[in-house]
Amino acid sequence: MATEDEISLLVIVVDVNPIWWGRQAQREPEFTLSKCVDAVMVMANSHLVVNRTNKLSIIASHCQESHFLYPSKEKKLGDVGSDVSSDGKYELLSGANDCIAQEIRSLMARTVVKGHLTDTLLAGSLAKALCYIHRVSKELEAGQDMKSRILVIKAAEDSALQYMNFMNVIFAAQKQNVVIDACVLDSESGLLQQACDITGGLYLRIPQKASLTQYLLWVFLPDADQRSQLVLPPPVHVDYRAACFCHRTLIQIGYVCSVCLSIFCNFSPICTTCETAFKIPLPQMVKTKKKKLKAAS
Amino acid sequence: MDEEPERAKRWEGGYERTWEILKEDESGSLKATVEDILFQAKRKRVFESHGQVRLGMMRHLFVVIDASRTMEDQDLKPNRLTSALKLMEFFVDEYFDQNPISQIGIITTKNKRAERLTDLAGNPKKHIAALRKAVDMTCVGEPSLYNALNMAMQTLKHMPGHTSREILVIFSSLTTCDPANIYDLIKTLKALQIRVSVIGLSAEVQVCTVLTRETGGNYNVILDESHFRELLMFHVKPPPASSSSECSLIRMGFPQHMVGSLSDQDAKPSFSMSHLDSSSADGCALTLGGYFCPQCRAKYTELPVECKVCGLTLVSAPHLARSFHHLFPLDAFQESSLEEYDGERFCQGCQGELKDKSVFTCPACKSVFCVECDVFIHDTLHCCPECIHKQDSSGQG
Amino acid sequence: MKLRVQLQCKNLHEYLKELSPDILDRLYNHPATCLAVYRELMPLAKIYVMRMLFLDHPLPQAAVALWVKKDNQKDNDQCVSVLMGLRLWHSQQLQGGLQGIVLNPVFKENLRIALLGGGKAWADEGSSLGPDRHARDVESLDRYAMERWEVILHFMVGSPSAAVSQDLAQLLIQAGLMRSEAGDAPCITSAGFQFLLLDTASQLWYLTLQYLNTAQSRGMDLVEILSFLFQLSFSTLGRDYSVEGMSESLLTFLQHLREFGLVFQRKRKSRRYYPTRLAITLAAGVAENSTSHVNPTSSAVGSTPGTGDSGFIVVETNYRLYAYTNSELQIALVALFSEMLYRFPNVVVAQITRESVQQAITNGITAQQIIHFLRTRAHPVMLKQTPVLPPTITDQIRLWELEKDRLQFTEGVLYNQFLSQADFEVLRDRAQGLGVLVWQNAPHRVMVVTPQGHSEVKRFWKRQKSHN
Amino acid sequence: MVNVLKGVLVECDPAMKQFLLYLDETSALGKKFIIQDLDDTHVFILAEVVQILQERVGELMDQNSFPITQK
Repeated sequence: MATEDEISLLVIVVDVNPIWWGRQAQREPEFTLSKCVDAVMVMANSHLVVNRTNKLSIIASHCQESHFLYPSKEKKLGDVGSDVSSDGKYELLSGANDCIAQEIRSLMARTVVKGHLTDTLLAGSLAKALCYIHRVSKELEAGQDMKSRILVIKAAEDSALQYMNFMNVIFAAQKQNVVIDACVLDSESGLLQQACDITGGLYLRIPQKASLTQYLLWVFLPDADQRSQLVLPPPVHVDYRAACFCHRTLIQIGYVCSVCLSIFCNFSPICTTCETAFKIPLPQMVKTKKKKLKAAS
Repeated sequence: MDEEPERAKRWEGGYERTWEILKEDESGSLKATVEDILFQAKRKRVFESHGQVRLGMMRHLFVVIDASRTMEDQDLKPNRLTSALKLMEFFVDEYFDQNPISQIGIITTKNKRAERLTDLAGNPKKHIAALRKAVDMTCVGEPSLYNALNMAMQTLKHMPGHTSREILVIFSSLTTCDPANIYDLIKTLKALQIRVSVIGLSAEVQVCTVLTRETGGNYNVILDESHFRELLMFHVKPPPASSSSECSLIRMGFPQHMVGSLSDQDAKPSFSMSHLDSSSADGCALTLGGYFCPQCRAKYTELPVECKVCGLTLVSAPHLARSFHHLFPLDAFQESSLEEYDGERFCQGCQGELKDKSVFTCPACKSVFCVECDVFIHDTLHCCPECIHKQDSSGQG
Repeated sequence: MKLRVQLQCKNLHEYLKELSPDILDRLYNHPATCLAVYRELMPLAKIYVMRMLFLDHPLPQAAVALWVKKDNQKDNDQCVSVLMGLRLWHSQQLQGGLQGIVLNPVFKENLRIALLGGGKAWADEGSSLGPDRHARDVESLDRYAMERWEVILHFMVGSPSAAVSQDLAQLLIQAGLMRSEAGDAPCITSAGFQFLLLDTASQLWYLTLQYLNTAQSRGMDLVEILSFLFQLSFSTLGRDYSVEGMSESLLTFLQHLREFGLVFQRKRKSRRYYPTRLAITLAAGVAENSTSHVNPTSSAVGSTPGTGDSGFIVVETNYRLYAYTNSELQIALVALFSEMLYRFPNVVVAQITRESVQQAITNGITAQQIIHFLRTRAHPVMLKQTPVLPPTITDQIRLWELEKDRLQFTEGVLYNQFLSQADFEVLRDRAQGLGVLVWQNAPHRVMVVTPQGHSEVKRFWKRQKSHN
Repeated sequence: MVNVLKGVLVECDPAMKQFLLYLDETSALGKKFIIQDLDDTHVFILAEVVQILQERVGELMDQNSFPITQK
């Protein structure tokens, strides 16, 4: 009769980018979006049964919007009408699963893909997830604790345009003590690597998509306390090199504008971001450096 | 007290009748007004962000902590010193969170002398350790504002022109014991563009008023501990850069983190350069991995740091990204009453039902948010969750 | 000669461990039981089960041991022994002679069903009956459950208005919570007092365990009612279920549950029933079901379910206690260990004194139980501070209990005046071997044995003497 | 020769033992009741006095305690 006062909230963000999944269906017909959603549901159900106090939310990250699959805002689970369990599944789970299936169907049917909008809006989904976590934590009663984490199931490529928002979200998560985990289906994601590294989550690119369910249950189901006991995949090597604002190439040594912190790979007399003119030519700057050194020593 | 030193003193104004805010409704209940006050309190925390002003992003800040006898006063619990040091720990954490490429140094003043607690440096751990140790410090004698400011100035004047030079004084005493004319020093500080701000723990002092007015800083006197905290937090945000400050491009290194594994033949354990001068034995561990300076291959275990060998500032990209939200602040959301709003009754952020009497609309994407999300988005997230979705389509479409 | 009886409350795990393997295996035939058993496992064991849930082949034991870090090997061993003890894991010989492990196939099958669906439905849903004209909402169910439960507690403290069925009264007596002198109305025992101070979930679980212990003597099938109980605990609050297809003994069981307040049935012959919050918290001991974040009515997170008061006691460092309640029962409970000062319509003021606490301790209540009572029923205002109760109060209550413990009595037989050290040692070692030695002092050649062991030791000594 | 005596073993703190010795010496319970003084924390006593002894100890505690609260 152990009373676990601590609530564990898991927010799963699923990348449902229609372009990527469309291509995927052609590449590997045996692993489609519906297979992936099935795996996510198994993960979600497993999380819900681990403890009675566990909470769940699932967000679909599309290229036009971020949609809450569960809990759905239209339908309240209190008044489950007709959709009762018809087989041996735990009622609560079948209610949740029906809700998820229904929502994702309506989402995919509703959205029409316009040619040029192909990036998954992951940063937006994460931002919403953080808002949701923030609200749930505000609604707790006195004396209750909550641990929250976000699991991202990522399919499509990173979008460089989201860099700034993505970083903001990561730092907000770090401040709120929210762990971000990432399960990457396709190409490595530099942004998620940084997110996991900064918030202390797990990053894993799975070699076999078909065994997604097993990867989720083995690696991502245990919460932070249990992870300290288990042997898990080692942390990945995170690339913290900066990309310059002018050519978007990764650089090791660069020039940073003292006013707006824009990064450039070459010296230029004027900052293209904030339009500040730099008065001091290079040699003089080296001199100030020396001075600084002297002062420090 | 900042811009108008001639303002009427508080006791000269009319007596504030705080209880008159409370109003009973028909049934004699105070619930409505109490809820209103709570709502206002929630809202208040959203700071007004100053639009596109140039900010001093690279800051060099000296904090002067008064350690004179008056710090033993118990009007803050358990006493002024302990309370101030505790808040300082929090301040240092926040400061480096918001100003990742800035530096801080701490000076104490007591017994007519100034003492350097920590040097100007960019590693929060060292400062916090020093602050923790300082709790046992005895508070004796009078402070010396002159000596403390002078000591800070000696270091700050060598800092490069593009950085913001600041001094923050936590001043508890009502007196100062100075070896020379402090007004001369104020002139020098002004000439060096060092901004001095003061947080007073007792009462307003004329010399501080002049000091802050001349150097362009703020002067506030605390009301209680929570106000003290609020005033300190005000200094976490980078200040607007003075118009005459220099701008420059700074050369920086973005070292990669190398994870050496024992199986790797090339990997050799090495000392971290930053530990060479630290006397503590535990810091001098041989490690395989670390950050290597792209210019001279010196190794460091932590970023940000200034390379001891070639003087290059080493940072990681997230460090720079952490300050972006100061540069591109999110516009304040427009408040409107719930009755006037006719749309889906759900907050776009947290999906919760809109129940409070006000809703907040993002001016850019016209999405609606609840109070909690409004505060959270502006204080922590720094970007509008809906704009991320819309921005993309408008940017490309 | 210990004067107190400690109320023992086993958890589900301990209870299951004592069941016979045969019953255990049959229990795992129902998805609800599997789910309940799974949920009560320790966190690491839950992971172990999950990792093996979708594996069809046995795993080598050595591989499982590698799942945890070296420092946590102890946790691993503990997990393995728990899982083996519950027969969730079976050992199997692998090809090549390695020791392998496989998840109990019945358990695996049913846990998969619970998670993913398949199989047949747990119970007929009420929907087959059509909508209920007398449908109940969650609030009225809560109220109902609370009323029923309080009747039982009232009956225990002897309130004249409370009456319970013969079966229930019998159960309370069998559980040792009440005692009945021939012909007289039953009265409460010291174990009963301790019982009253438990939180509702623990009370319920304790009583259920007692019920289960006597179930077989009532001619009920343990597996059947346990499965039903777990099934109830996973049902949805506010929904109706049908009694269709239930056996005769289950229907009797349902009537008992109705009396406990675990289910609501409008009439005895009604074809549908509603589980209450009490039933749902039964197997978990935690108040909340996970749908709460969309269900505003069930906001009473973490409160003691069924009592209606989410926490009403404020204790101050000056030993004053304010109980914001108008429930006679709660006031009576508070009065068990405190001195009532004033009574108002919605609050009573009491004083915790040495006399009142010692009175309670003489009644068989422990300091720990009093503190637990105060903590679990603490007012939300109190919950905001840490620790919840002022340390002065908790320390003092414990000290008052220790006062009673300054003398410890053990009945025994003293052996002294041994002629030689060797004689003493022989006899002492013998007593020790028999496990009857209470105390000994070698330099003084004195020892004390229990009265039960005395005759055996004496006989040994006689033999020993005749030998020499 | 081994001597065998029936009774009750009392385990207590040294201060409490002194109190027991005092009761014994003054025959406060009407008679001597300590069969053997074993060590600092143990004495062996007559079984019949256990009840009355507990009452006396309770009285001692009552005398030593003062009301910590005022009403």
